[in-house]
Amino acid sequence: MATLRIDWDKVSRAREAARQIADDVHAYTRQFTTTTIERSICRLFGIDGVDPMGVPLPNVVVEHLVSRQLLGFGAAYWLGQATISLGKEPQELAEAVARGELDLTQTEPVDLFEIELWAEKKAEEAVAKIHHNRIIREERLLEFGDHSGPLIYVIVATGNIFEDIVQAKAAAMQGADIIAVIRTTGQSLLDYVPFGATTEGFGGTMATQENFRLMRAALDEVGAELKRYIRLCNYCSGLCMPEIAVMGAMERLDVMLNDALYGILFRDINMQRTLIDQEFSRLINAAAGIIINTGEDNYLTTSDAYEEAHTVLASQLINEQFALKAGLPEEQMGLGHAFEMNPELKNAFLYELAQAQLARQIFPNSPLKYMPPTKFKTGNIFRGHVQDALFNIVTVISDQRIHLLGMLTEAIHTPFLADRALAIENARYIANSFADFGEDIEYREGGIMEQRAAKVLDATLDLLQNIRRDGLFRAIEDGILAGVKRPFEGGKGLSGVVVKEDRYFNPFIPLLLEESKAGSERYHQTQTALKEGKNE
Amino acid sequence: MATLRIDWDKVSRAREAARQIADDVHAYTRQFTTTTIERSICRLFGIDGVDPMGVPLPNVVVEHLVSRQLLGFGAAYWLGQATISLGKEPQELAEAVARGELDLTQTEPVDLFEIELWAEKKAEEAVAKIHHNRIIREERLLEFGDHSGPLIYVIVATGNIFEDIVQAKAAAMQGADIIAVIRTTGQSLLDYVPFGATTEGFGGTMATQENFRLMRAALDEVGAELKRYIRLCNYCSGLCMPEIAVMGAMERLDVMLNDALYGILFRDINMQRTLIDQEFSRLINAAAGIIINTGEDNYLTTSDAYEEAHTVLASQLINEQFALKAGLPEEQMGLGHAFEMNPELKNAFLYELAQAQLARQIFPNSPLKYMPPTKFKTGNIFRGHVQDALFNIVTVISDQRIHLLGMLTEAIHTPFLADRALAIENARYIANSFADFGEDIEYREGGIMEQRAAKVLDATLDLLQNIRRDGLFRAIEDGILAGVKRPFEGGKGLSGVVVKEDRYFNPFIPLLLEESKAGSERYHQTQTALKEGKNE
Amino acid sequence: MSSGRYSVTKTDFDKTLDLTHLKPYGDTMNDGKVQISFTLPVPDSENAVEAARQLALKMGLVEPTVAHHAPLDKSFSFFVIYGNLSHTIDYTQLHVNTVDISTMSMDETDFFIQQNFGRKIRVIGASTGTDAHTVGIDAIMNMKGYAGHYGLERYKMIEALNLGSQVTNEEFIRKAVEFDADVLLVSQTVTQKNIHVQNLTELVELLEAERLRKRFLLIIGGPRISHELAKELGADAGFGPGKYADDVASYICTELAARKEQMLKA
Amino acid sequence: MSSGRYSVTKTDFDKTLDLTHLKPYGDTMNDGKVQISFTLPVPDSENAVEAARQLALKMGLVEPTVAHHAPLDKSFSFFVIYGNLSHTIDYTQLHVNTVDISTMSMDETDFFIQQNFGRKIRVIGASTGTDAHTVGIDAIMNMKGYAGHYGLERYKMIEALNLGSQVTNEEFIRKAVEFDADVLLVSQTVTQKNIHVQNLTELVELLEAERLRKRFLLIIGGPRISHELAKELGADAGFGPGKYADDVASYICTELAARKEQMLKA
Ligand code: B12
Ligand code: B12
Ligand SMILES: Cc1ncc(COP(=O)(O)O)c(C=O)c1O
Ligand SMILES: Cc1ncc(COP(=O)(O)O)c(C=O)c1O
Repeated sequence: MATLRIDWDKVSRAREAARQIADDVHAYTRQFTTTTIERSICRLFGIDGVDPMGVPLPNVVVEHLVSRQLLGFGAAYWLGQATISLGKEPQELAEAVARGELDLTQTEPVDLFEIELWAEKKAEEAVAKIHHNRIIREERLLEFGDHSGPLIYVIVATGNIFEDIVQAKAAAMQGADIIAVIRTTGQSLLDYVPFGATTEGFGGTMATQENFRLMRAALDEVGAELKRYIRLCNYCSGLCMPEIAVMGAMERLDVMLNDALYGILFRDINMQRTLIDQEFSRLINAAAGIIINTGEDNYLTTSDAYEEAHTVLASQLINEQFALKAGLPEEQMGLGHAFEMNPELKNAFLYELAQAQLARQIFPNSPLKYMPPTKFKTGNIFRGHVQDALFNIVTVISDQRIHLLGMLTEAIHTPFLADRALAIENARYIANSFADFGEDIEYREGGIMEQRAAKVLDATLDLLQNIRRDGLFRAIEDGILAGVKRPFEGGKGLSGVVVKEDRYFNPFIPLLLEESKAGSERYHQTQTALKEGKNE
Repeated sequence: MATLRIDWDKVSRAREAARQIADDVHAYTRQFTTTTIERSICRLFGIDGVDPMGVPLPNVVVEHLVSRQLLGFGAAYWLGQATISLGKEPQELAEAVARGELDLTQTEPVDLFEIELWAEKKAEEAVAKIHHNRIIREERLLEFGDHSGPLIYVIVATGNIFEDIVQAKAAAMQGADIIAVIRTTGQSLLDYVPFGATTEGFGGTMATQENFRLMRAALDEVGAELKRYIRLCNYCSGLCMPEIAVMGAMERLDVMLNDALYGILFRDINMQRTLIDQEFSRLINAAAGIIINTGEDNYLTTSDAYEEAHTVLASQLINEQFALKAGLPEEQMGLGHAFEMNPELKNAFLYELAQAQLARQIFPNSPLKYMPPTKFKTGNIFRGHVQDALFNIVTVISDQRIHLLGMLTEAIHTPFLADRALAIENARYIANSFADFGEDIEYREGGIMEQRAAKVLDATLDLLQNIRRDGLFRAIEDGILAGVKRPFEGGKGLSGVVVKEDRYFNPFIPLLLEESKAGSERYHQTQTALKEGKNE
Repeated sequence: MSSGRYSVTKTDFDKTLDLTHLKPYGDTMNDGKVQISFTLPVPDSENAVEAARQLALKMGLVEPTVAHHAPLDKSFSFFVIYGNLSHTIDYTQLHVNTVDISTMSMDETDFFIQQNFGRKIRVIGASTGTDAHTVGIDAIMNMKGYAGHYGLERYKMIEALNLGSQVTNEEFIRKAVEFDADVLLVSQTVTQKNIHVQNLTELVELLEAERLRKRFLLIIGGPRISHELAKELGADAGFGPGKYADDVASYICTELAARKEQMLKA
Repeated sequence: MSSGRYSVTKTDFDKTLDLTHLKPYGDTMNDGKVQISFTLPVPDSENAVEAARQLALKMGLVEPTVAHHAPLDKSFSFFVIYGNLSHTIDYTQLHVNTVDISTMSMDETDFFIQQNFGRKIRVIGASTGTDAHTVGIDAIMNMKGYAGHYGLERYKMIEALNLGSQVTNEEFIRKAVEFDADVLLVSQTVTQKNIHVQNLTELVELLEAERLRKRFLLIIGGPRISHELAKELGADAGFGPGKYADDVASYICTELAARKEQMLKA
């Protein structure tokens, strides 16, 4: 791949600023837990199902603790105590709570050490399940092989999981590598996760564990037929980040959108809440071997892509640091960016390529998620198809990994079966036609593209230094990203933030970190082995 | 523009071989005139109109001479003698011949010198008209300016000149720079030029002088409104090359398809006939300041573009030499090539770009005519639009001049109004997005593209050396171009070839050459002035 | 099948434009050419092609050509069809509601307001319901504007308040009363299952229930909004793609001035 | 206009596939989604959009959306429309003629001919009439073949003669008799004004007039040729895009063998 000359010293300084920004945030957020983190601990302990009113049992349990103002000890604490003293499994306890037959905080006190011991054992079981799923994925990828270059990513969004399955299978047949099931509008604002298979959604389908399971099974089936591992993607961001991460880990999702900044800016979720949630959700994603996708691309649907390109890079650098804190290795960091320049802009292609190239070079080991043109799509499907072709070219030249295909009907409706097929055809045609183009050219020294990249990098460094000075919270209050201002105490979900008590503990954190580390080591060993295999 | 490293020594040797090939052909063809050359002399002398049977008067006159086996003296000779001896204008004489009232060969003999004197004077009048048209074009181009970069060329092909005009005006509004009126199928095989405005055609419209005039007027009108000079294109190739060239010169066409090789290979026109015709037609085009377009692109619609790319370059080099012989300067040599690789071919884009770049660098001053994908277009209009986008990208990167737009409906019908509008939108979007891309990259030394260009150049040199050895006639008999074999004495039109008698003369040749030379000098002066103006 | 299907006679239709029988145009007046594409939930096969062709016939196409067919999957096939539409429209009988106002520049609008009202006009806007798309309403309202057209916030004689997105109808009305707005601007981007129609109908009903409808000039906008639709839903005007702040501002001041005059007369 | 036009009630159609009422598919069974584009010879305007919408209604679209409209010129406008088609097709009642032969490899075909005829089969081909497109017939006949399928000239048991293009029907028949062909291959690419139908009809009529029709297996091909059309025009088989020499050769030998058997029986 041709490369742009980049001032690497500036890159290091920008990275360092981002690290400090993440540190500062972490120093604050570590003091808290949230309702959804505790619910996800319940889930990991095996609590599932809904009460007769349809309220998920994890919510029942956590609300129960909240109402007693005792959530600050953590769900693990209370469940551990109750399990030990009553000799019942968490699921039974939760059901009893739901029936109003049990007050978890009123069971016989047990020694903290004993609770921790129980919790650790229980947590190991859960992490073993996550590990098991991870191994299945690894084995399938070894068996079928995994192609290099961009992975074709398409969405299904019918609202009906069974219809989604029809579309997803067709897309896999046509050549899709990743199927993302878009979530129904507004689910990210629900402070619980719906339950069961669902057939009504709006611009997308409910993210439920059963829906995950159904789609996973369908993709495994078509994958076995095609002898390809088809990856499944869904969304973490929102008020239930860690819970959905748990569901994804349990049902072997492969990619998950996970970005607190997205929630803050585009869903008006309280910044404290979601940044706290993000960390635990990323720990889970990391351990599950799931690639996260961040949402920087969205900035450019709101702000101008030419003027605000540096905010994307700045946010990618911050997201990288947040990810590292959660033990998420580079190979699972699908940092987001997008092709959203105004098509009327002269040399728009050069600016897009410069930006994509910059991201690629600054995050050489990350499976970058590259989003197609959306904002400047119109009802003119013919021009739209050409916009997507240019996007596909940039993807191939700059070797992006997660290639989210544009749809010619982007401005009209969520994709029809045929739209997706045309998009895949477009992408494959380009990938084949331009296969080695990125290798066969060089960027002119000091040319428009290099100048553009340098300018974006400069602005990024500036921005990050400012954010470091003010702190991320303040920067968001000032509307520094995507021009959206969000108050520190505003937005949804702040009430779910709870100060951790001294005795608070989360038994999963060390186990998940260990699992991530081991998984990443296996990944690198495999990669090396594959490379050596090729060289032999 | 980025450039490929090319072995210029091989280019010189190839050019030298082509020169010798053209010399050899010329040594043979100079011995002959043809019926259509003589008819075009009649036309230049002002003979127009049809007889009551609808036969054009130039045909009447020339058939009259043929039937007496006296055409070898040339029409100028007989018309001159008759004019002088009868004191009537050529048109009156022709009408008399048509009525059967006059035998041109039976008028009072006149001294050859006197005939030549008359012919020269008469010829000067005609060339003055051509000159006048040329000046109008030059003035308009100076007044409105002429943009650099690719000229957008679209076709109209309704069959009805009045409907064509509607379409052409709309296309001009949308941004077209050149309008080509496609000729009705098979007109190239007619050994006469139809007369008057026509409304019935098949895959195109009749090329008649009246149709030329109507379209020219329409384009001048819309051009005045848009403050742009809209160029008009039509076809010379076929059995009436020089006659149509005369019509084009008279009606101020700007671009004409002119290629004997095309006629030989794709219309089975006799090779001797059309190579003789070609020379005089190019003399006329040259003097009229008309850019010729050659037909190498067609080879690739028949043969495989990857395997036979060198035949295109070889033919371009031969055509260049033929053009030079006719006094046609580089700036009027619209040598043809095409984007016709199989879209399933890996790295097809690289091969296309390498070829386009090669042509561009070998003919740096020629307004190359670059043809869009046609053969691999299917009824899948969506994919077709993307194929055209890639073609547009190559056009812009390699700075082609005459940019013949592809149509998404190429495999279905001659273009609808909307097809053309979408094609223009596609081309303009690409031109703007990639504006400086060609400047901003470099080709990797020894990369796939450079290797490909070198391979094509090698094969071209080989081929030209073989053709030089065998002679062009023999090479065509052997099917060396487009895999089509044509016998020396086969095909249409051989009977129209006539050996020149000693007294034969064509008064136009020196005048046309002079006009071309003066025009080309003006052109270069203007270019230099414009450049200096810019630099000031 | 009748052999007339492949009629070889030249179809000699009248080539003059007749607005009472308006037809699509391919490359000849009244040729009726249209392009169609769709998917059928059956495997790609000659039978599927025939089904596609017959559907085109039912749509009113004469001699449809299935220009492209391809499998999308084992049990779906895709088609591109061209043909000549036999249907026509009497164009002279169409009377679509349009905003018939000539657009003024920002300065002209400011001057007009100054002259006619002597005070600032108060405009409140939002993207209502669950709709989180703000780019459209921002394009109209924000200082910066869109595509080179400054937004209402930059107008000297307009007081503009943009509430952003996901504002409920109830809250929107409450804020409008609080702000003492003259004009309400509502943006709706998501149209799936006609949610925009539902949202806007609800807004109008709420306004009417609270007897506030006449108090405001109600303007709606979004990618699928036309003036025609706006009127039908009970709004005063609707603006879709390609309309900018200057169009909206011109409409606002002209319309408010007209209303004022009418009131004075009455 | 009825306000039902913007119905907000969810359209709850039956989502199970019913082949007797086959409908286009967008993203849900029976949603009937189709895409349409065309040009109208009127200026781009809200009236033009309404005309486009009404044409779509006439074509049987329910709730059509004009997703795009743009001027192509002062007096032409272009539209892209999406909507739900109300028409259906009874797919179970379609009986299209197809070539039902499983394709053999070149060697299998050669072997089959050897076994069944013990002599070479003689095939003559051309692009007839004014048609100058040879790529199609060459794809089938030339040694080299097309898209990885060898042409008939390479078959050991086929004697193939390709006359090239622009061969008149009369000359084609004359040469066929001269060559003592078993099979005639005719390619037709140009279809404007149905010239291919005209050409092929004339060929069949000429053959019949000369009482030669039964002597040859007559096969036609080209981008707009289907087996159905071929049968209708009086040919024995038709092959369109995506068909290659092996398909044609398999058909030829199977069909000739069947005919031979029938003859022997009679
Ligand atoms: C940007 C965008 C987003 C951004 C929004 C960011 C933001 N701050 O607004 C993000 C990423 C957050 C987003 C999210 C979603 N989106 Co969205 N999004 C788009 C996109 C790409 C562009 C819209 C846009 O900004 N256009 C540019 C503006 C300037 O145009 P405009 O709105 O038409 O405005 C003009 C006129 O209409 C008019 N106007 C507009 N409003 C008003 C108001 C008044 C008063 C007036 C006078 C005029 C006026 O003036 C403007 C200038 O001319 C479109 C696709 C597309 N290309 O259209 C999808 C699209 C609108 N989104 C869609 C969907 C489904 C969603 C989601 C529901 C997806 C999901 N399942 O999560 C979510 C949820 C959003 C929600 N709850 O509403 C669908 C809607 C389908 C449909 N027809 O219903 C679309 C069409 C994409 C698709 N094909 O699926 N989206
Ligand atoms: C190449 C080409 C040319 C070349 C032909 C070179 C040559 N040696 O053949 C040249 C440049 C000479 C040419 C000229 C013209 N062309 Co042309 N041409 C094409 C083009 C680009 C490709 C056709 C092609 O080769 N396809 C590839 C082959 C392999 O596909 P195929 O023919 O379908 O063959 C397959 C099957 O159909 C089948 N098959 C075909 N024949 C047979 C026969 C038998 C017996 C069997 C069993 C099977 C079979 O097997 C093949 C393999 O699967 C098409 C556009 C397009 N993309 O389709 C236009 C096109 C066909 N041409 C067109 C026109 C109008 C012309 C001209 C009339 C233009 C003009 N006004 O001058 C001229 C005149 C030609 C004439 N008199 O016939 C139109 C036809 C419009 C219509 N529907 O009627 C098209 C569609 C372009 C357009 N949009 O305007 N053309
Ligand atoms: C990072 C991220 N998370 C989540 C989403 C979707 O969020 P929601 O489900 O709230 O629409 C997006 C949307 O593109 C995203 O980029
Ligand atoms: C050089 C040249 N001349 C003429 C033509 C057209 O010839 P005809 O009018 O015979 O179709 C072409 C077609 O593309 C061409 O390339």
